[in-house]
Amino acid sequence: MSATAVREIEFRDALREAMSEEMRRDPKVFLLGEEVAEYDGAYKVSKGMLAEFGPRRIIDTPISENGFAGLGIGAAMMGLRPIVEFMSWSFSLVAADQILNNAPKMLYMSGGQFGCPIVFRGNDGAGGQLGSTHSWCVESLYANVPGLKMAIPSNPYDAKGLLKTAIRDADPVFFLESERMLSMKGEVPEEEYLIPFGQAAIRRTGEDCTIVSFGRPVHFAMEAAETLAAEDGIECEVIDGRTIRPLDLDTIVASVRKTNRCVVVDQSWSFASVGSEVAAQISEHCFDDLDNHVHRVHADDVPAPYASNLEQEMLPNPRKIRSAVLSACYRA
Amino acid sequence: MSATAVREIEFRDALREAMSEEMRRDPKVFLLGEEVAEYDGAYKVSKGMLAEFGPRRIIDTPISENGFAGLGIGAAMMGLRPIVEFMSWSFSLVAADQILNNAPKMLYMSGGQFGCPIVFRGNDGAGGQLGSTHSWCVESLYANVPGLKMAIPSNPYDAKGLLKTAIRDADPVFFLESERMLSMKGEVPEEEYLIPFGQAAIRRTGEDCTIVSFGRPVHFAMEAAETLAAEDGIECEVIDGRTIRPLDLDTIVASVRKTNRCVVVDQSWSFASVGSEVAAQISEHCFDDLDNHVHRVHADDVPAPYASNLEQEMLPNPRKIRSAVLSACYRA
Amino acid sequence: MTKTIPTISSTSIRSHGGARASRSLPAGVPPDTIVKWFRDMLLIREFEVRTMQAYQEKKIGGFCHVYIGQEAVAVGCTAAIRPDDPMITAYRDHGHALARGMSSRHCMAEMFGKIGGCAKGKGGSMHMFDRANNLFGGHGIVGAQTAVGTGLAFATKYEDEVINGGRSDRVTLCFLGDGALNQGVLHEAMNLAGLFDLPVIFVVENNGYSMGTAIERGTTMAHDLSVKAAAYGFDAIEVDGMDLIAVYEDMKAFCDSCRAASRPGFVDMKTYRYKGHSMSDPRKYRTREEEEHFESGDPIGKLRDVLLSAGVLDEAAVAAMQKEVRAEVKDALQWSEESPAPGIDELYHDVYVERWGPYTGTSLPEMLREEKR
Amino acid sequence: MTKTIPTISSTSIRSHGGARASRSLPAGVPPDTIVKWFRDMLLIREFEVRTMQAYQEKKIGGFCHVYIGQEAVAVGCTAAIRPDDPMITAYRDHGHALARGMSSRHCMAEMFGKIGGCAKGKGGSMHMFDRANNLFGGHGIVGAQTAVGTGLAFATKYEDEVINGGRSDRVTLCFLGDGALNQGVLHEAMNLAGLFDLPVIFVVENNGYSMGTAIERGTTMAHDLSVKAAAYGFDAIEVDGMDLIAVYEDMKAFCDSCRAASRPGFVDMKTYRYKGHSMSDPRKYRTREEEEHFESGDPIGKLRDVLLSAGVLDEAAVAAMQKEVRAEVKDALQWSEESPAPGIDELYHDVYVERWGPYTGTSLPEMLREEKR
Ligand SMILES: Cc1ncc(C[n+]2csc(CCOP(=O)(O)OP(=O)(O)O)c2C)c(N)n1
Ligand SMILES: Cc1ncc(C[n+]2csc(CCOP(=O)(O)OP(=O)(O)O)c2C)c(N)n1
Ligand SMILES: [Mg+2]
Ligand SMILES: [Mg+2]
Repeated sequence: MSATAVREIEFRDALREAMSEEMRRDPKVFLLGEEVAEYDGAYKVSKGMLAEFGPRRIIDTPISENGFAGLGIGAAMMGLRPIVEFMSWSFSLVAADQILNNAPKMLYMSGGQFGCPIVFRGNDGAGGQLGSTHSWCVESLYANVPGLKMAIPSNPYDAKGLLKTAIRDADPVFFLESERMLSMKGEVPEEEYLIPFGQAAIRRTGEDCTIVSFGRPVHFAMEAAETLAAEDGIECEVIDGRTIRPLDLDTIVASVRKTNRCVVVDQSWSFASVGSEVAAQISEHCFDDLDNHVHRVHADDVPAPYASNLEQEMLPNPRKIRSAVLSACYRA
Repeated sequence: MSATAVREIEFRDALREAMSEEMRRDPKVFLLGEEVAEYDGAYKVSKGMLAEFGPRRIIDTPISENGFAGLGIGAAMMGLRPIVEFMSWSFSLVAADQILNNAPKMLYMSGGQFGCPIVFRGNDGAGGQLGSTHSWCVESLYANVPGLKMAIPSNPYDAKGLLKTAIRDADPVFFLESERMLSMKGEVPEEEYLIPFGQAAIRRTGEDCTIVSFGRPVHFAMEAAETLAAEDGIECEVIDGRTIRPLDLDTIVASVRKTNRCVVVDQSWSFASVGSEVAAQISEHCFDDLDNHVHRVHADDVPAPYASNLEQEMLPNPRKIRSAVLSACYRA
Repeated sequence: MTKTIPTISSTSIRSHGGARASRSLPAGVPPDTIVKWFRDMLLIREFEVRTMQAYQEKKIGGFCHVYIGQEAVAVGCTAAIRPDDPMITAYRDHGHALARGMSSRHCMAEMFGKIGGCAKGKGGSMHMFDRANNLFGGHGIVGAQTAVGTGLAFATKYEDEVINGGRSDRVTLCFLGDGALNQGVLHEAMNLAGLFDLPVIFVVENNGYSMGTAIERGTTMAHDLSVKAAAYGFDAIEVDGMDLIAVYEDMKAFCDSCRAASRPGFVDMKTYRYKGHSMSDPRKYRTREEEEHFESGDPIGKLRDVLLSAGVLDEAAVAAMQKEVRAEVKDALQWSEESPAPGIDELYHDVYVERWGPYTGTSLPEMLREEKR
Repeated sequence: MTKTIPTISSTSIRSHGGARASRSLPAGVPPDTIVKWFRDMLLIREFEVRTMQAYQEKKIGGFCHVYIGQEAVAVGCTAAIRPDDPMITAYRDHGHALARGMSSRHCMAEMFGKIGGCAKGKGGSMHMFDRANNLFGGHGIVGAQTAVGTGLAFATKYEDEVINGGRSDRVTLCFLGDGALNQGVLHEAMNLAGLFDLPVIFVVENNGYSMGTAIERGTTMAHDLSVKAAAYGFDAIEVDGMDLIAVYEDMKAFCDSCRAASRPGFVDMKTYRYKGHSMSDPRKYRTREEEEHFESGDPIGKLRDVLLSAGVLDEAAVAAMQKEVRAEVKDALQWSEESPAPGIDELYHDVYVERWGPYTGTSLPEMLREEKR
């Protein structure tokens, strides 16, 4: 970020700026999804875009995720640059075939003839008492699949920079936002910038324990790190992965080689998850460096409950992260 | 298995026997899927069942996986016991919403009112040059989701015993077969038996290295183990997980505590996979026991290619397993 | 007191909402029953008004979709079927739960996220389930319940015919919003229902909008939805969903015929939601005039007028009833307030029927345990 | 030589296959062109016969679905559109690839799993792609290509109108099998196409069966598929897919009108596959009589008779042509045999356009590099 005074905008504004700038730059870019146009977006991410770009480029769809995801894929094969908004990634399960079988494999199946430069984006993870069907963290489901890229910004600056990169990327990108962060404010410069994929950000440096996270839980990790520093005298290094595919293993490994301890925080269920992958890769690459096994903090292995107290208990939070770090440091 | 001479039957026969016995026992059990009735099953698994049970219980469906999976779920909520056949689990992506949002969460969402005793079954994994869209290993995609159980037999005996357990189970079971094993013969006693979920089988004992696998690759592991014993003087303990949810961690951990080395073989892609989960759990529970990091053998991280040489190279095989074991034993 | 009215061909009603200014009571229905329906509508209306308040007060969280304006649909449809006929719906489900017989306590407590809720507070507003009353939810994924509903009908037929050796005797009502018309799963479900001769009726609660999208912006042939059913070869009717008597009569006849024939059916149930899609909807996509047009044909007012003019109720009785439902909902609110939050041990409960690892099995909610006593 | 024939209302053809014993050549089409179509059909037939042999010899693996019997469909439809009109189809795609202009070498080599294949041997029989000829595959998941095809039409319209400021000028042909009628994605795609006025024609290659399931066992209203299109408000025609001239004429008129109006269309293309669904299908679900009925109305024989009686070709010319295609396919087989297997480095190639980690980027197959020269 530049050193001069920088304006603060909301996460949703950052997303909108990324899309609008890219649409101004490239007539091939368009936005498609439920309520994105006349309603200004279910979460006001696309507010005003219909007015600027018109109904040919900001397109309301019916509730047909599989259909319009596939439509976007066809358009991308023709060389257009669709941005497909899922109101929530929870609703992408009905489109799983198009987004997993077609988008990430088209280039391979066609022997290099047809790429699929498309961005799928929307809210991922718990929204706030949305219950079992509306609280999906799809990262652990979908990251298994080669051919796609996956970005999961944790702040407005990254949201804008990563989304612009996603839109210009020649490969399909799954872009995971969070309803709980849309109103979060952060510094975003006026000048154009892009953030390359595969470069984690070190949010806090520390010598005692590495915490690796992605997306919204990065903030929980930061909060836990502050408490740990203040109350427990433990200095954590907090790494924000930023993209899950590609995963910036180098940054993570370098940190763990320094701290010799690691906690992975992943908002999704634990089994066969991004968290288990990161833990397994660290265990492999830092076998001789680790003082303790990699600790993992996840959502509890249960469907998302509605009741607020249960939901809060289920999700990763600073308390759980702190106790995982304490345990990793043999201080539990 | 009983000590007396036991007949040998094919994997597909074992599946059919399990279904037929359970259908004779319980009129609530029925079979639903594409080509299961008049065509005798695309892979002849249900051969003759229409003749025995009639078209009201052996039901041909149109190519509507989401629809008939949902139909099965509704029937299960009413207390029936549907077996839903996916001709291939590759075709279950179009049904992802029903099988992931409804079946495993109905009990929770309804606060204990409606369970979902349903079995989804079909071919999983590479068939033999079936290409990118038809070669899914869904275990790593779907095992992330709580509320479902997942079984993946590696031989006819297990296929029958596990499928009978699955049909009687009160929870939704994802039952993963393999087209490549349907003609495999194995001993299956005439007498009724069931195999409980969550109990791994030790297929071979050894002191030097544990190999954990599931489903078809168990055979590759056994082959590699024989070569390793003969050529390299390394005795492997081969564990067949049998069910992925529940996972029999106790058996795995006990073995690794003995051998101090471990290779996990998982036919799916590596990222956020069953293999990464097992590796992470072993790394956690055997931190002080491991002489080396857990090694993993997976399908290569690319869409399944059609060409035979590429497909063979992509899949896990005895050669890759052997070299992983050698590396785990510092003999590479 | 009741007299036969000539059957109005439901498909002729185009301008629904206020179209039928007044009419007489349906034939063959005891006046008490009709009064009960009226009370049910009043109850739902009151319940929903208080739901909105409780949501503003943050006693209710998550997504919450109220049923105000559509009361005649759930009440009239419930009246047209038997208690043992399964029913399933989408997330705008409070009305169906109450009409089906769930107590307002359990319904409200569910939204309060309390253990006394129908789903122990684990489901929330979108997941009203009631096994005793054959209500199979409350479903949040648009359209998904249509396949499940087809399965309910499959199961009743299978039980009646295959297991019990009799003939199919139940009909399933599967509700969906007009927005669900565009989900692929509905297409698959309707085709399956048609092929297998399943007694399931797809009732489209056509309130003209899915969130901010007017039906004609999302659905082809919105002016004549009967073609959607014709594509699968089954009968369709259009019903004035703003008139309880019309709903009851048209649905009764249709349900009876689908039950008798063991065939699916399709209903374009014209209705209107007075409020926003959910709690945060400024409704800029429609005019105040349009809203007033429909409000002026309010189903509750309409039935009240009929009951009054038929002499079944007088103003005092209506007022008393209004007071009664107000008290009932107030009680439900208080009861919900007092019901404890689910214990943390509920997290790992009801995940699997069978106990294993951290999972502690399952148990019925208080609501059903009470009813079993 | 050519003369105008009265337009036969295609929707009147019910008993297709052999229904039109002979007819004259289409108006306004140069004889050479028709001879080219004839040759294309011969080539596809020969190609598929050799494909089956090669499969038996285990030179081809995986799933393989031949097009024998349906040749008139791909050839006639291709003839009815322009080279710049996109085309997309399901897995029974060899005929479309050859009709569109892919050389039999690249098509056969793909099935041999060789680097010379259209997709470098990575796709196989079900994934014939040809960018130069605007063929967007070859797709394996039943129905999935219908949404993608709708996107192709969206893109042509967007390019023509939004980017280039002109008017929509291309039409997309999206083929599907009758079994795909029952996939939800088709419903969503058709609704989207209707809503957005997209120039895409859904051509149902209705060969009466999806694997062993006769259409009426899987699809409601199978006797009149036009209702499937009526549900989305677009035009449907029924075409005799066993008669190349009928296919050409009916499709030409229909494509022209969809192109001009920028509207979707639906075609019930009646055809028949002579062979099994795939290589391992004993065809017990149908009778030999039925097969013979359709074989007797073979599209190749039919066109040959017309060409002979119109004097465009004589027996000797036909024989020469037959020899020619035999030689061409033989050459394709040999070329495929000799083309090398893809190198192991191809595994991590074409996964991502951008290079990163083990991924080595992407490159065009030989087929397109040749054509660029
Ligand atoms: C598959 C899916 N996509 C999107 C959503 C988000 N969503 C919830 S309700 C709704 C509108 C549905 O409208 P309609 O079916 O007409 O029902 P109504 O709200 O009018 O009762 C949408 C888009 C969802 N729940 N599921
Ligand atoms: C979603 C899905 N389900 C099942 C299959 C397996 N399958 C492949 S082809 C086929 C039959 C399709 O028949 P049809 O659409 O009529 O095409 P045809 O083979 O007659 O050309 C089936 C069931 C699949 N490929 N995709
Ligand atoms: Mg609506
Ligand atoms: Mg067919």
